[in-house]
Amino acid sequence: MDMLYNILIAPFLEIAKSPSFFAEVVIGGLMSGVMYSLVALGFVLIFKASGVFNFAQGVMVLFAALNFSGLLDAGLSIWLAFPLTVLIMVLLAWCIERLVLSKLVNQQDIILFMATIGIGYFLQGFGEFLWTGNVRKLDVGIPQDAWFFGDIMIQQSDVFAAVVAGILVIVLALFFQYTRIGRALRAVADDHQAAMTVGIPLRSIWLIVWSVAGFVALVAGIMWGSRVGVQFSLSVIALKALPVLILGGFTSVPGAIIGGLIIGVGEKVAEIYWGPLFGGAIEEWFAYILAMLFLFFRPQGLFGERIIERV
Amino acid sequence: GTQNIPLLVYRTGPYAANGIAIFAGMIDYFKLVNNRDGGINGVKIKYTECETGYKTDRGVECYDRTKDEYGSIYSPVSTGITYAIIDKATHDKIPVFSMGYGRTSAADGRVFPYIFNFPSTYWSQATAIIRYIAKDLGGMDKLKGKNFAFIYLDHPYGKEPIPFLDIMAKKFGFTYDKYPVPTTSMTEQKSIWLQIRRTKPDYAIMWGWGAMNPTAIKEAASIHFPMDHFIGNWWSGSEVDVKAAGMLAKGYKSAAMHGTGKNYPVYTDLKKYVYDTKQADNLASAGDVLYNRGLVNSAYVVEAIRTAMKKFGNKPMTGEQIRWGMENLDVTAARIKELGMTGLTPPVKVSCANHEGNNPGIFVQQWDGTKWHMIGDFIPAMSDIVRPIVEQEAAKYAKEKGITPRSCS
Amino acid sequence: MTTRTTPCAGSEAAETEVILDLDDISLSFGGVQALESISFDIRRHEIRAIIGPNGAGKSSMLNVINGFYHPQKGTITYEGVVVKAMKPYHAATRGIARTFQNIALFKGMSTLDNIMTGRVNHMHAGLLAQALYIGKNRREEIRNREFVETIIDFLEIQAIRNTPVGRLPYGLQKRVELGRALAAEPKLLLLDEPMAGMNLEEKQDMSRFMLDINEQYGTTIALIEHDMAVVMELSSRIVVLDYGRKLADGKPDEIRHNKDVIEAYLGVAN
Amino acid sequence: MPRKKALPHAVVPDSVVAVKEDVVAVNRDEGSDPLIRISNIEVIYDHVILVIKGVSLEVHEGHIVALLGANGAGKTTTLKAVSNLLGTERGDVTKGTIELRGEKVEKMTPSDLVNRGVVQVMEGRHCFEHLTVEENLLVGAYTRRDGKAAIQTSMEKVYGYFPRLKERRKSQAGYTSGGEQQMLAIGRALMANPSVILLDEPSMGLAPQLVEDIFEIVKRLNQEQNVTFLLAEQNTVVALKYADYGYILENGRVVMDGDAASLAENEDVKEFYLGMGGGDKNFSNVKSYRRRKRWLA
Amino acid sequence: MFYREAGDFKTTYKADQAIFPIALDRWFVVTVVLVFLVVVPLLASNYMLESILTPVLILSIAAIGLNILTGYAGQLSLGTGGFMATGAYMAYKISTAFPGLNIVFVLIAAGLCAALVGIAFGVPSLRIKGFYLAVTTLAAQFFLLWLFTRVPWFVNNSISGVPTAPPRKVFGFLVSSADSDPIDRYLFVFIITVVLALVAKNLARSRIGRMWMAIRDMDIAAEIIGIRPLTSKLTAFAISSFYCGIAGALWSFAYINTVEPTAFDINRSFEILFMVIIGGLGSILGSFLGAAFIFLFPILLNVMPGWFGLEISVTLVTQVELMVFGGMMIFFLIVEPHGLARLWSIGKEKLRLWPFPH
Ligand SMILES: Nc1ncnc2c1ncn2[C@@H]1O[C@H](COP(=O)(O)OP(=O)(O)OP(=O)(O)O)[C@@H](O)[C@H]1O
Ligand SMILES: Nc1ncnc2c1ncn2[C@@H]1O[C@H](COP(=O)(O)OP(=O)(O)OP(=O)(O)O)[C@@H](O)[C@H]1O
Ligand SMILES: [Mg+2]
Ligand SMILES: [Mg+2]
Repeated sequence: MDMLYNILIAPFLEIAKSPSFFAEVVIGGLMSGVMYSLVALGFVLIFKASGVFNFAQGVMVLFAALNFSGLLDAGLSIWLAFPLTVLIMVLLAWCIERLVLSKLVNQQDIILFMATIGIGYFLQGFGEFLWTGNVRKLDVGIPQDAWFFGDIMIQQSDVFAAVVAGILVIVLALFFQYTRIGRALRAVADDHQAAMTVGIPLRSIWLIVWSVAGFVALVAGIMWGSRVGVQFSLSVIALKALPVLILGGFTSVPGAIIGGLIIGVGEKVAEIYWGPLFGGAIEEWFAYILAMLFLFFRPQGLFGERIIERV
Repeated sequence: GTQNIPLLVYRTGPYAANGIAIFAGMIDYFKLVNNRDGGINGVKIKYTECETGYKTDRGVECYDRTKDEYGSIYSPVSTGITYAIIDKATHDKIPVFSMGYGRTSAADGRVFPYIFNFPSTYWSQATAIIRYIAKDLGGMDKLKGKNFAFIYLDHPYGKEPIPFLDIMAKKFGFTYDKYPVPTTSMTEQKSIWLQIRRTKPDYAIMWGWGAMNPTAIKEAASIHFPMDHFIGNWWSGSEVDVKAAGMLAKGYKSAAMHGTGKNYPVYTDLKKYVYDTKQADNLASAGDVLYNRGLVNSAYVVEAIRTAMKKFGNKPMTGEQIRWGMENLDVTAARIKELGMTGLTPPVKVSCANHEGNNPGIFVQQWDGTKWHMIGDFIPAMSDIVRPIVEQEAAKYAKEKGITPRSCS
Repeated sequence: MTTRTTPCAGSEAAETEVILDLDDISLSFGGVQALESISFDIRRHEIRAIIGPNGAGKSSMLNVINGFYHPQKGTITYEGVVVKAMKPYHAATRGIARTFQNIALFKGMSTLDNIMTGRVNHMHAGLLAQALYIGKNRREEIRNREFVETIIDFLEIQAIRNTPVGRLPYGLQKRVELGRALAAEPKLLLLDEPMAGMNLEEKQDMSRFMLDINEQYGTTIALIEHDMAVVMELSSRIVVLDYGRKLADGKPDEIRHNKDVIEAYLGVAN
Repeated sequence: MPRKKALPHAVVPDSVVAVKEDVVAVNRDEGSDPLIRISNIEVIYDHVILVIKGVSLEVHEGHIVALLGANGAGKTTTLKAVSNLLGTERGDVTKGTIELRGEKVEKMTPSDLVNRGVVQVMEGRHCFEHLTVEENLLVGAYTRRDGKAAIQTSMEKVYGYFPRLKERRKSQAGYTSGGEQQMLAIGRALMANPSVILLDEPSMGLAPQLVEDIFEIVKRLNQEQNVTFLLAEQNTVVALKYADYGYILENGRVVMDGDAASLAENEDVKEFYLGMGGGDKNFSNVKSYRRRKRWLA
Repeated sequence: MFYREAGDFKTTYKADQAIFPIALDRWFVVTVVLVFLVVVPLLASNYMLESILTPVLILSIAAIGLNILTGYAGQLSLGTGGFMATGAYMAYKISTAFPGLNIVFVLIAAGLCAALVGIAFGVPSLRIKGFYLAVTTLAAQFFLLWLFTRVPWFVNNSISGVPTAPPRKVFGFLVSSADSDPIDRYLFVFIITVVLALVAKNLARSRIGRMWMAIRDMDIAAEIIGIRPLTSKLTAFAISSFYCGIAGALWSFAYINTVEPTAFDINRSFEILFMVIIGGLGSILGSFLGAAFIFLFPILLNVMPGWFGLEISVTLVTQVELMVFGGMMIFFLIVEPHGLARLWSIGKEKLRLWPFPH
């Protein structure tokens, strides 16, 4: 009985008791949701364009951030380091396309998935090889302080990240909506072979998409990196982006954002109001369970394309 | 022959930043001994490295791979690996020196003859930190009614002090809230700090490692938590933890088992015999907290071997002989002076029954935005409450494993 | 099983009982009305053809029969029992087997295994017996293997017994699919364009198989096929669908001369 | 075989149907280099399965060439070798060469081929399931650079060929019927405005009058726009009726080739592919165990 | 020409359905098993036995388990670590609660617990498919590990949460804990592995195996021909988790000697998945090849410079190891997406044709 009270009633009483704190939790959740979305966005791009579940996205975030901060540390100005890193990511995309994807056209999804994990390993080793495993500080002038609105605290860096993510999503959504390439990407994701027979050049398509994903990874890497330093654990955030991804739907750019917001708020609220009942750290799995329950009702996620079941 | 010593290192993976500094210190000290003294009493040290990536199974494999040729003494700098090789090493008669980490109850040398965890264990450290806080507050009685936040890595390592916090909370009348940080999302602590912002604890205590530390310190700074009321243990107080936050982390404190910086005579030798001959393992980290820890770790190992040689002769020592050396280790202040480490490391004396050493406790250091500074005096642990529990836990272990504790008298 | 003199079993079939009765079936997907008040029946032991232009709703009809689609309206009576909200595997256990228009073989498995899966509902050994491959399981495996081998012989696909079906050419895949359906020893066999992509000779083979199945095992067959020569010769009765509506229903000769059918489907050339 | 029109499905102008034989001959320029020349290729799947064993064939500009043969003879494989899709199926052309206008195709990607006007309609439809019918068609025009209006015109033309597609144009291709998907696959290929079309079993799953329609379209494109066709087809009767030249494949080898007309006269072809030899052959009283004659055992 | 099946006639279906229908294969397998059972323990060093062979065998069991789920039944899972942890923690709990219970039964019981957990986490597979399912299986991974670290009951309230595996005997031989002889431990694990591999092979060639493969290759068609998705998917989850549970228990009891959560973290799940894919989806042999490759390759890379007397820093080696490892994985996937097992069978096929190319 006590247990039930603690689970079903007490948290709500607490919410009612201090609505401003609740508001803060929700805002905090929205903000971390945005940060997840930034990573999830990269996944979506690549999945949408080729049906590849790119597990290396997390490592790409790390790799981009490593290069960027490495170049900064080497004395380059931001205005030089940034385009240079973008160039590196494009080069990376080119290598991936050349050496991996083009050789695995028309293979099962799971094979491509594995290949991206291989890419992840490689990049991780390569990144550490280039820039060592040290933690790097990344300071590109993103404000790190907080604003206080009465009781409610909002981190400036979060707001900054949200704005950047918003811009990114709008641009990408427009890109997919209004270019010929957008449609071609979906075709490629459906059927590699058929896409080739209608003359879609898989090579350049993939180059473009992976480059854009690399760019998104760089942005995510800068956001995350200036928060927690550039270090190995950046690559692990990808795990947190996964529930966001499936909740929003693998193929939807706006889904990545909405999914991120839902997951962010959900897990923060759960952790803060229910976590203590279970000894804390329920955040670790809450997002997955939330996503799982959600998928039970919508197996393709919120905005995912309907899964076609026909005989 | 040479004195072979295995090193289970990690310079890659999630904890690379920490490992790079600490193993550089360990190795540079061995080089120093070789270059300056021609080895330990003439026996050169030959070490071999095996990369574990802080992964337990890789650590076990490294142990097995190195133990036949190099198996003299292990310092894995990982609580997980330590746990996994305790039984193996005991079986193989090779000592494990888990300096300030690993299994706390191994301090009972009767049950764990091969495991050493001086100069201090997690439990001792926890009591000393509470004692420091009490001092800060102005007396043990001031602890009553206070509320603390305990932020820890959700890992065997992070959980070690919890039983002691419980005991002390009862004893001194304070309360504390637990905030586990999962190993898979060490950099995502928003909800923790939101809660801390609300509960406004009097002090925050942290048992962190790897990427968790800088994140926590940054988050604390950004919610304007008073940094001088935020105290980490000695695995949460090195340069890699605070550098990312820089000035924001100013005021943050942590426990320490040894001094910081390069201001010790031993560094003159290091410069002369190691750095200037371009043999430094990682010069950038010299003088860092973790680098110094590596130095101290190796110094103890070397002294133990020296002790053993007194009994067994100046030749390469076996694991069993080193064990004897460890158990009879007595690093006095005078000896420390000879080593050029006065102020860097406190004296310690180990005995058969007490593998934690006779002098458990902590220093406290504080970050001023650019450097760590020692503040205040050595704070002894509350051994009176720690030791009984150590013995109780060890006895429980002995019973489970069917071990008859040896007699130390 | 030598030369056949009577064209087919059609004439006798007329007198036999109804195995499946569809009454007033309607099915729509969003805006698309795939089936609109369709009623017809299939009698035991007959070969019943369903024809109609592309997109007429033929495949949907089969999907309704075996429970993959659930019609919004209408009743299905199978062997005298009204079936409702049936799951596809229920249909299979009740003796309805089928082949698919877009081949739906299990690509990673060999021909033999594919056909063996058709027999899942004829095997009952427990998990432990299967794990140890003893007793009941071993006997069952061998017994069913024998049965499957007769099908393999019958369909003349001995040579590809152990080939993964993904590697087979289209026509052979169709044949394997037929084998898989037969393995279930169905009472009612639904064939969706079994002869698409075959040349004349292969179609003749296929026809022979169907007739033999129909004759030897007494299996009722519902057949969708676009090759009119085949349909006219094999089937006893034909139902014609046209964009969801039923256009005609009757003996081949009636259909052949039905004006509506000619206009909507056959074309005058035929 | 004059057909009455006024069928609701495909409106094919009479002029197209009434092609005179001598007109056909004028277009053919036998002396010149072939458009596609396959010389003595060998194809191996999975490193070990040899399926094409030295096939040579030529397709001249403006011809309709039919590839005939039983299941598994290697028609699809040959077509895929031409369009360079074998790599994606773990197949390899290990010997011989394939040239398009004298250029080796192995150096080109499939999309290069499309840019050179070679489009393939794959066996088994391969529509983009998640795209709508209309989007499928638009993707088909991916390589075209002649503007929206021109693409729109082509689309209307395709809808004219296949009115059913127009009705279903807003639905996802994955949910259309088999025949509709086949029409879509063909329509999508036409959207690229190709000069060479590789057609793999175009008639599969299509209603009878549509089969004729399809071949009428083939003929018409061939006549009016000089589009070249290489088609694999099981429906030998129709294929030989419309083709100029035919190759018969068996077991990965060419066993016979010749003018469509002469092939149609061949006794063996008649018997095994056209079902005209050996008297009263039909489906209901085929003999159960008939000896098959094969050119190659 | 070396490898032949011609002349190896079978007159009964019984013979044709034998586990290794080709005589040469049969002899080969028997020989390999005998070598590993008799010769290897005599010749191999302790390091070889306890740090190489034992873990490889244990990982093979886990790989077989995952192969049942992913390779045979087509359900992609990233929760292997969680199921292994279930086995390990439950084995610890059961063996300390019933100290007299034979370890073999402890293993079976632990496996059954894992199977139950597997079923619970398999339920979503009825609705959720493909990568969506893969991500939701992470819920199992994270939730289970969280549970075992959070609830002290599982570790008998041990303070650190890292209890050591209790010593247990089979036929008088100590097989768990550090004091046991590496040979005994190895043989124990080896015999269990062989038995489990045989069982897996049997399941795969029986009705249930065909049901799994049917679901994998085309679930809708499978349902239409009469296969219940519910039973086939859940049995796959159950049996797979059973194997993983046993592997987890052995990992803790016969290899690292402690029951600790990090041994079963997400990286372990990925590691096992690599094994399955590099080895070959849907192949028991592949599970062994994959386990050996993935486990040994990094170690090999680490020790190899030593053989050539190269003095390369271990850090560099590890970084290179990651790069080479990643590269090798991609390389293998490109060369043969169906894994080492397929390479093996292609090799056999080539041998059969030898000296002719085709
Ligand atoms: N991916 C593949 N792997 C292995 N073998 C294959 C593969 N694809 C085709 N084959 C084999 O190649 C041979 C030729 O197949 P192909 O598909 O070219 O025949 P086809 O003439 O098009 O037959 P159909 O008329 O049935 O379409 C067949 O024996 C087939 O088994
Ligand atoms: N699941 C579905 N969702 C939406 N529309 C569907 C679905 N299934 C079928 N349809 C539509 O219903 C109509 C009938 O389809 P069906 O597959 O039954 O045709 P068919 O008679 O088999 O044609 P064909 O001869 O081309 O195979 C088609 O227009 C098709 O697009
Ligand atoms: Mg149909
Ligand atoms: Mg074909």
